Amino acid sequence: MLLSVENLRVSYDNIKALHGVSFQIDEGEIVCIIGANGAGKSTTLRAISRLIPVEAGTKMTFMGRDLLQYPPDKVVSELGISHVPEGRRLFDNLTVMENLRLATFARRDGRAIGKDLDRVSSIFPRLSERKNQKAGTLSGGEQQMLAVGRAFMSGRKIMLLDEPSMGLAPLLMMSVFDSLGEINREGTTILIVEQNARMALQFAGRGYVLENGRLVLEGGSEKLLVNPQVKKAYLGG
Amino acid sequence: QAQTIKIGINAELTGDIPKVGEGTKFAAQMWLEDVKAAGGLAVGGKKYPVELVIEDNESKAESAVKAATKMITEDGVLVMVGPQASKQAVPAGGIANNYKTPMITPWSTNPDTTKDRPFVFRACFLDPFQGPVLANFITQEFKFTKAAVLYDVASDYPKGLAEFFKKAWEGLHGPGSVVAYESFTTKDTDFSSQLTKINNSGAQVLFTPQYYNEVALIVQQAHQLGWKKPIVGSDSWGSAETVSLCGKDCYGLFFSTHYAAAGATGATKAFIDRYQKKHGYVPDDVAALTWDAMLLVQKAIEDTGGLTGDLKKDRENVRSAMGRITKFKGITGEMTFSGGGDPSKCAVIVRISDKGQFEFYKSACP
Amino acid sequence: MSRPAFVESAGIEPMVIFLQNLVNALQWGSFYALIALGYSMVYSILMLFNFAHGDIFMVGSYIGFGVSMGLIALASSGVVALPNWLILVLTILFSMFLTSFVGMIVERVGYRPLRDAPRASAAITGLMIGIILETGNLALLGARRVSFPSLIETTTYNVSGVFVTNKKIMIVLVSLLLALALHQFVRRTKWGMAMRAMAFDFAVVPLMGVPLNTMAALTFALGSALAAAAGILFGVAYPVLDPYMGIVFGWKAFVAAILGGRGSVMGATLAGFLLGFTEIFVAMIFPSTLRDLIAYSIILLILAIRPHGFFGEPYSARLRL
Amino acid sequence: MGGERGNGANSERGRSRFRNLWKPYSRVPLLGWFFGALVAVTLERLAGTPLAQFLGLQKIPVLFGFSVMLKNPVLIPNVILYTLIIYGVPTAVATRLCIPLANGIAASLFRFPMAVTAAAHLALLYAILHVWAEISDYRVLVLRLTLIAVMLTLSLNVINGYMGEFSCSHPGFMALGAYCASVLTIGLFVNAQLLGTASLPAALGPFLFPVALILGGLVASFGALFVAIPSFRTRGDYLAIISLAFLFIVKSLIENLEFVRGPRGLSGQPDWADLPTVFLWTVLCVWSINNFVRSTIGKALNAVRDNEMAADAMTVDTRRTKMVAFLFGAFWAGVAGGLFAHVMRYVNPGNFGIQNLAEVLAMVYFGGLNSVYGSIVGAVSISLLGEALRPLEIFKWIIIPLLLILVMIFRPTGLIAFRDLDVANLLKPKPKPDGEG
Amino acid sequence: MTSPFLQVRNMSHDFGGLRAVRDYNLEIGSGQIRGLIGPNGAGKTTVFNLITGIYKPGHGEIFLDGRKIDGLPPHRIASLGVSRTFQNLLLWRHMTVIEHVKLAHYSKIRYGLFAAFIGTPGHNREEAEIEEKAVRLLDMMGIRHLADQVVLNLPYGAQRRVEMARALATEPRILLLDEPTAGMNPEELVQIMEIIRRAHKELGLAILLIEHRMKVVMELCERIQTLDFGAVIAEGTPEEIQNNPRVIDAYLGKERAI
Ligand SMILES: Nc1ncnc2c1ncn2[C@@H]1O[C@H](COP(=O)(O)OP(=O)(O)OP(=O)(O)O)[C@@H](O)[C@H]1O
Ligand SMILES: Nc1ncnc2c1ncn2[C@@H]1O[C@H](COP(=O)(O)OP(=O)(O)OP(=O)(O)O)[C@@H](O)[C@H]1O
Ligand SMILES: [Mg+2]
Ligand SMILES: [Mg+2]
Repeated sequence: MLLSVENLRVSYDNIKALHGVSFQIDEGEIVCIIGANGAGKSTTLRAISRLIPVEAGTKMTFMGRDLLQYPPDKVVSELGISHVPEGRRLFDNLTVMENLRLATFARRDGRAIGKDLDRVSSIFPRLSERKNQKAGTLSGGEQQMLAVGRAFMSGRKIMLLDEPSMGLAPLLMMSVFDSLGEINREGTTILIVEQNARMALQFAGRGYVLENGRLVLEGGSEKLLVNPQVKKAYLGG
Repeated sequence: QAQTIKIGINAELTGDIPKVGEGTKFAAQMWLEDVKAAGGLAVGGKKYPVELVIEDNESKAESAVKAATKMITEDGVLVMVGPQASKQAVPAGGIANNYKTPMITPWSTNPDTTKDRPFVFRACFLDPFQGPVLANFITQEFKFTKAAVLYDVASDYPKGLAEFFKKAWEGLHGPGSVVAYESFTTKDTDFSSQLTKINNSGAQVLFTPQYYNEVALIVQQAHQLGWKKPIVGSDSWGSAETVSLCGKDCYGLFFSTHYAAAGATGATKAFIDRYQKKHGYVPDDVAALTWDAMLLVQKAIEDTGGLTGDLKKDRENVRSAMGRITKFKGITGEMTFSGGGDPSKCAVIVRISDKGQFEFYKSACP
Repeated sequence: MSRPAFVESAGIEPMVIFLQNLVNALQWGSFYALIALGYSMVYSILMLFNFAHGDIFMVGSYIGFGVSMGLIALASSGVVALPNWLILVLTILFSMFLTSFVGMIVERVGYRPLRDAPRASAAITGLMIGIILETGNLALLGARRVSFPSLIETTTYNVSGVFVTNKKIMIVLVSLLLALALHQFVRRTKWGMAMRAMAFDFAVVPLMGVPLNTMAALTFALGSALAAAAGILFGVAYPVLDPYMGIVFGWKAFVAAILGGRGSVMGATLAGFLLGFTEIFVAMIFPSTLRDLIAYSIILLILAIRPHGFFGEPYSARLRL
Repeated sequence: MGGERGNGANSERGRSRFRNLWKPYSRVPLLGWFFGALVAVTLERLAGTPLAQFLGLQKIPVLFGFSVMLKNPVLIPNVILYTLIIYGVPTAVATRLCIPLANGIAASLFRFPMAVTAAAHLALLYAILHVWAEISDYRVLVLRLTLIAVMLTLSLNVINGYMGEFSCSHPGFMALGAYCASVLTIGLFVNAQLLGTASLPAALGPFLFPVALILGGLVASFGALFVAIPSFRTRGDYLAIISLAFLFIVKSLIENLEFVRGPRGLSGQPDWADLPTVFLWTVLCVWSINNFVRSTIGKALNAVRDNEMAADAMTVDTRRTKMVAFLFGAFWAGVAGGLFAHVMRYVNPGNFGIQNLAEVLAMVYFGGLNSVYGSIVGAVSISLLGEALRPLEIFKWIIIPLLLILVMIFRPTGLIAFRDLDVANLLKPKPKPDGEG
Repeated sequence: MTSPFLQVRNMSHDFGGLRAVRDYNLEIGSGQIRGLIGPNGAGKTTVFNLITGIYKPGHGEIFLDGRKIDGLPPHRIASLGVSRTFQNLLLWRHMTVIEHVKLAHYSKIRYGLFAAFIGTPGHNREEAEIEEKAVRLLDMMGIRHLADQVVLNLPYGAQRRVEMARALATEPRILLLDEPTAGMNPEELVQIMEIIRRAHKELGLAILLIEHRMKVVMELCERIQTLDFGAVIAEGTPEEIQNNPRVIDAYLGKERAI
């Protein structure tokens, strides 16, 4: 078991966003979380990468280590958890290349960094074309590529992806998912949050359904894809 | 038990010129010690205890006005001493005059402070007096005909004095004889551009009516830019810190002031020694003037011949007593108030000796 | 009315006067540059108006005063032989070190709790910290001004009518050197990159494995160390220190840092020099009473023509305020 | 949910008793509080001095006794007792007793147009302030300057809070207004060095004083053009230094104008800025700014602040909006400056510098951005604090900044930020307690 | 259909060396729904920015109802009836939902500044009118219950709706929607589509739509343009586009994801 989350509770200024969410992820899996707007999906990811404080009673372990002991930067640099945040959050004032390089801030393995860079530009050739453009002036989809590429550079144990398909053209979306699959086959576990539930479930092996801050369903993708409840609420009829 | 006499001290303890406030406060407290030692102020055969009401005016006009109003209407002071700087003293003087409370500013040289204000006095001489004194001194002493002036435009004291000096000098040597008339702004520390101009203007002497901290910088920079001619200053140089900040660069320079610390005798010396012992440095002119102002206040109160207990009447009496003071021997010179609030008093020309002391050089009276 | 001095100069060539002013402007400008540098460090990285910077400069220069007095005492007691230049170097290094802690404390107390707040609120805390530093100094040391010890003897060289001192040369060189070093640091190193990233969006910086607090502290430490360096050089050139001396410089550095363009160390340096040059040359050409009026009008004009400073990027809608 | 009571019964009971005591007060309309306050200040007027002397205080403690307490800590209980007897108890009792009456009057006032209702409240408020201040001229002075600070803070909030620019030129606008108004009043009504002899009879003065103030405000608005026009092309930091440069330019300009006596300053303004005048102008200022920022045109300021591009795309004329904010803010700063000059009866370019800027900025951010309440609270509390802590001398300037830092840390946008001042809501009667049958 | 309502002629635009839009032409009659698709970075958003005046086109002309509008400032163009939403949600963080919608009436306000300062009766009346209109619009978007919420704290879906409500409040004649369904789940997607349809029918709007979700484009649009590298590579009805090999190559891919 790679990541285990038990009784995750989070609130934003008195508004409870998560009321005790528990789930587990094994090494090498692709797991997705689906749910409506405001269900708490992004909040879950933020809690795992320690960007927001959790409430008492929460237990999270990663590779057997207590996640709550780590500050956010160590979560990335020491545990290898990378996070593609909602809305991309690139550094608009840095160039594409600088954004990628910055993601390797805490890495010491110089040679591997070079290789990973090559890998990113082979997955997203557009990025290497634009490597000296400021990230802020990229088109929406290009930014999304950069966000994924950046996460790829920073930590490789597990990637937390918050709506990676948002704003991507169909062709590109497929290629991004293909690349994610490839990254996964190379050994990176993936936890993906998606609105586009069908797409996500087809991609993942397992899924969880989050509603109003609580997990209401879980199971293998095939099972969820045919679940009438899921079908009705998240797959568009 | 007689009622307490309250004296208000309206001082610049914080803000731009905390040093001024500090000198004011220390001098006033020393005076209070003396009074206490004497068992109070003896007026009309009775001894009255004295209390100081010290307020900080933060070097701000509105704060000075508030402080003045407070001490006059709330604390019921008999006399107010301060504020020192004209920026504060002019509006505070208006308040004092309105409430018919005597006020004496030790240091404010702006004519507006006392103008048309029967209740407002000052302990220093005015710019229209000091300017000509210096112009005459330089002319007689060095036989120069071309002078340069460097002053702070944003500060009314230096600006006023610079103007009067210029007028006096041009009166002596004809228009255009002030060959460079340069300025800077408060808190500037670099004067190289102005000094370069002055250097190249053919001036024979530089007059700079600035405060001691600026004096140090001006003199040093002038020398670094190759100026070797005399530099002359005004009473604002009269601080022990002038020499401690300026060092050897200032040796041999002249300035006009109220009193000369080195070689001082009598009361002046006693005051200086006592102050230095207590606070660790030679008092500057503010402290000395404040001391004189306190003594003037004391004399005026004593001269009333007795307090009625009615604050309004007493204030009136103190005012007229103060207006009558003649030939008062202060440590900064002899003062006479002839009707108005401005004393006529003599200036002394001081030379900074080769040991860095202020030596009496010459005296000049109106 | 005072006419331009060079018109009636007593037989001195206008060229000499111009060169003299050039030398003056170089020194004065390098001060502004040096202070703006430290300011722009914090400003362009954390996007904060660090209104406490001027006062950190003041503290740095007082610390320098203390350290140098200590070293002089040590030297004169004969325990160790310290030549004056070494005392100066040691003073600069020590004070930079000590002042960087002041900066870190300021960051910890005044800025870290306000990281999510509007930038202007942090500006107000900065302003308040500045007041506390000034008043604290006043309460602690009293109102007297102190005179910075003259560590190196002033030597004046007369190069065919133009007067140059060894101090001036040193100051110009040191500030250029520091500017260059800092520019390289911000542009080329990963710390510099992380700092620039923080300028844009600090919330996700930790996702890159960058320790946010450490970086912020480092930024402040560097900025304050630069302020201390500036403070000591200032003490060497203009040896009168008082608790309020930082205010003017703080605001001027603010002007220079922004005039240079957001996020540009080189811009800040350049703008610092420009500011110095403007003040000196305006005073040379025009009556000096009008100096501020004209100098600031020039700045206003520059910004009206180049609304984003020299090297700044246009205002971006996503920048948080 | 009554009936349930936990373990900490004691404190719980205490709390509920307090709640019971407090409960009736939730039905007090603003008018009721005004009645209470009026009773208290009248009481002080009648019985304050004897009571103070009885309690061993020499005089009525003028600003709620802070300076007495700081100077002489022994007297702290006496001052507290005094405050309770004069202010606390009478206000509480009178307010409690007049609830039905106040609600009745408020309700009947509500039938008139809003302006009438508001005017009635304001008249009462003025009466309270007047009676309170009349005890001592010091109070009057502090009150007048505080009201001016309210105007300044509010007008700066329009630019810095509502529109989100960091403008540093406010003291400059104030200076323009102060000088313009002073030149007019001194020149026309006072025999002075300025324009020779007075050209208008002094009796006309008080009538023309508003004209002088308005002209001062207009001149300040005109000056604001120099900041507003660059603001079309740039924002944020860059605009901040444009405005700072403007401040320095104004200051330097005045220093160089011999006509207004340069750094010596202008003195001798006629004493026309008395309490009612200042109060009236402050009310006008608050009223018009509040109206403006609550109207849809005014909300455009917020849109420009939060996202200018979106505002532009949504038909908002951003240039006009910026122009209005700067000119309007500057106008009131100018008027405040004119009043300031006539309260002080002296102006000097040194009054309008960086220190002044730091002070208004502090008031705005302390009170709260984007909020009329906030500006009032900020200006009043900082002004009064400054007076109350006077006896601390230097340490005052350590305590006040510390306090501000604390506020900024715990409420980064200020004490009362982003809160609309809804006059109708504020003045409405409250006949029924909330949630009671 | 008479002459086109919005017409773009030979528009090109460069960013530095990059030609983001080249020789772009567009004609929309009033009341039409058009789609604009294309790979990421094709220049779709740039086209919107050019039409709405956020950028000035380097070349070419734009006409609205026969009137040339390129070069006008954005708020003028907007008040002439061109409204839009933004791809990355540009809301006013500290304002409430209803304030967003009210403010979008800005260009229709008749009272003057002075009336706003004093709060004249005319001003009050008009404010009440604006409020009423705003509430009606919120009703239509199904977010009336959020009226007094500050947008900062709203979930993404609600924020999208606020954007759309705000765009409609300017009383446009043509609406440019930039990926209105990004980040929405299928259920919400259907709701948004319904809203777009209603806006189109009830208000008689012309709509130009950028979307990557094919379901939306194909069901809503009458005609679709496909951009690639700034140039139009295909234009036609949904069926034509779906089967256009160039579009499939550059954008859709062989196995279509919906
Ligand atoms: N910064 C915040 N402050 C206050 N409340 C927040 C904040 N961020 C999220 N919330 C609230 O927390 C709840 C969960 O939000 P979260 O962003 O995790 O939802 P989500 O499932 O990711 O939704 P979406 O699909 O829209 O991204 C929502 O009700 C949201 O309004
Ligand atoms: N301000 C700018 N400066 C430089 N390049 C820019 C700028 N704005 C856009 N670009 C570039 O122009 C191209 C078109 O961008 P645009 O945003 O129009 O794409 P798009 O079609 O909307 O893509 P997406 O579907 O990903 O949103 C992109 O390659 C982008 O990097
Ligand atoms: Mg989310
Ligand atoms: Mg786009």
